[in-house]
Amino acid sequence: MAELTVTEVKRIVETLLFAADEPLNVAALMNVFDSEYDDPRSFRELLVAALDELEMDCEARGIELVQVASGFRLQVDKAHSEWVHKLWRRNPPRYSRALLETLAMIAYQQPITRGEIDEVRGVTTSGNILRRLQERGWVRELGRKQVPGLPILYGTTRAFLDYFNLRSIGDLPPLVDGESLRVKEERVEPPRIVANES
Amino acid sequence: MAELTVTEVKRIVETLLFAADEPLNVAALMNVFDSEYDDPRSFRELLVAALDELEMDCEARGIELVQVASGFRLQVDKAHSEWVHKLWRRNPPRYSRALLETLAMIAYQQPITRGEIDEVRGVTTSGNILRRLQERGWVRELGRKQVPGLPILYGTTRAFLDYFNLRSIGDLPPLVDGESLRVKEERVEPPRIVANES
Amino acid sequence: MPDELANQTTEELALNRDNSMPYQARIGDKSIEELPNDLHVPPDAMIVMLESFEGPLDLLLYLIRKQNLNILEIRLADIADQYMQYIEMMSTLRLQLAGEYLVIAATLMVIKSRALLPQLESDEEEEANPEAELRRRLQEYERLKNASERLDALPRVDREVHVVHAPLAESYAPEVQPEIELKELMVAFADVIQRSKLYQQHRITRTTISVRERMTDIIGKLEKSEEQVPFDALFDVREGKVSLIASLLAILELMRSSLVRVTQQRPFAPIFVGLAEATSVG
Repeated sequence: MAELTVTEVKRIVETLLFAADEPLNVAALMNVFDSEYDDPRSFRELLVAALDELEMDCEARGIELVQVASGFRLQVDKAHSEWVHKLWRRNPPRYSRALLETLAMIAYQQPITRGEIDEVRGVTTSGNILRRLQERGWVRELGRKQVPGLPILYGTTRAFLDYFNLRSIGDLPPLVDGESLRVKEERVEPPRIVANES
Repeated sequence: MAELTVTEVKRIVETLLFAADEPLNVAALMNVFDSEYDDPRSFRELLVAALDELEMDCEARGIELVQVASGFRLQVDKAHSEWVHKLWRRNPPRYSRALLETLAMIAYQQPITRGEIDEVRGVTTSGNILRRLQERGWVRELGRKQVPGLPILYGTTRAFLDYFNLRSIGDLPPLVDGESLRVKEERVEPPRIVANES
Repeated sequence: MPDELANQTTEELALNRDNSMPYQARIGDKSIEELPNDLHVPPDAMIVMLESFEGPLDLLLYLIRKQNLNILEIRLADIADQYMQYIEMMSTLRLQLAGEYLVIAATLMVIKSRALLPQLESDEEEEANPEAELRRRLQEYERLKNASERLDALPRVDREVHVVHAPLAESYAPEVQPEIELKELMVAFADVIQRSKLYQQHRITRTTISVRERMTDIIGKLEKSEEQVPFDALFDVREGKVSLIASLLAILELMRSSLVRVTQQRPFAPIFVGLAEATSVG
């Protein structure tokens, strides 16, 4: 196979970090390249060299490569954050699609585990998103599901209902089929328990 | 006040584009800098020069500066998208044929009424589809056609163009033959639109 | 063609027509051209196939393409019978048949009867020509179909286009929190559900929500009280029968998942409900 150079790896890593909603650790990055190397150890060295170069490149720009608990992340540096604040004063920030989807899953399907959310969303939901939702006071841990691994069950809070002006979760607009949202209807049918084996 | 150089403006603009959750146009960017200049015209030139430089800088990286309907945005370039896919094995959203046909009809023939859509599709378009397109922010009501029944006229939005990576309706892929979806042009006079700003 | 089909059952008929459908039969890497007549096609599969048509024009277009002809070449009278066979199949399978299918059927019958009377062609200039009109509609629909396929093929956000993003460092992040609207939440949920093939329609219903909500409520109540809660305190008779059933089902479901424990000292004694040991919440 064609060997990737440090510069090529650096560029790819940069786009990965920009496109991911989440910090990426070395293992996650290695996974992306797994068809590109025979020897993991030497590729790992290449990757680390690429990250070093990327860090130096960033110094000339308004961004910085930092390492947080869950991996590497590119972020706007301090000097330039002031400018972003100016922008946000006029165009307020918005939540990512991933966060909205996670919140929607919890609201509609609670109590729900992270694994169940992932199964429907088709991607791994980051712990960061769940933490942000908890910090915002919209989501809380309800307990643990009695299945192997004892995963945490999540649900929404009173503050969530207050924010959206709802009296109860039952006031959420129901979704009648996969395609469309129907206006709230008053149909009363005996409730049916849905098996929620995972 | 201290004058900003093109390079400084370029760096700031880059971080603004990174942090913003939507495309930014020149006006929005000018707003961020409004305390920095006395002469809007010359600053605008500086800004455009900075955008040009940024575009060139990107060529050496895996990202590109593109202009879509509502402004500029930075996105992963085509060559590097493959890598992002490897990272992100998510199922992209898929849309039903009925929804795509309705959307195509509106995009190519706007302003258009539901009756006109149905006529070409040969079936009644469900209200769910039109509502879903509106909820998604791709379609909006433009007004009412001045014919009996005053049917609603639909058109596409900037968000639609942004999503499909287009700058304007003129960038839609050309039709296989003819300029219109309608084979026999029956419209004698241009449709009159009643203003109904949303 | 119509005569040779006349004696076949609708199922056999469908099999014969099935070869160029998107649902091809394959054994290994060999696609099956000829199907044995006695092979049973499950009605479900047939329904999926028939429902894949977007409408009568789509069905007609499919019939025309199957003959490797284009809209301008084909004699619509020739495919009228095939069209009618499909309509019959749909009603045999009790598919809901949109009125539009019947309108086109009637038009095709008119076209066919005119084709049987060639001497009337001199009139065609004056009266409306239903064949020309239908041909025009088919052309329009074909254009639309092409246009929507091209639209679908455009690179788009979340699929080919990845917008780059970099957050601010947490320490510089502003106190201002993003605002969202309930509508955005609904759209996000609709998207997620649509994307997921794992979920069946019936799993997403209003009633499902109410039982799940009840489960959350009950856990909340149990958390608030230090001790176990009397079983009947978890019910509010003013809520009506349906809600009471929902509460009961919620408790049963919580028991099943071992999230709550229900205890009774002796027969007919009060029943108490408490959180299970492992569910202590931090």
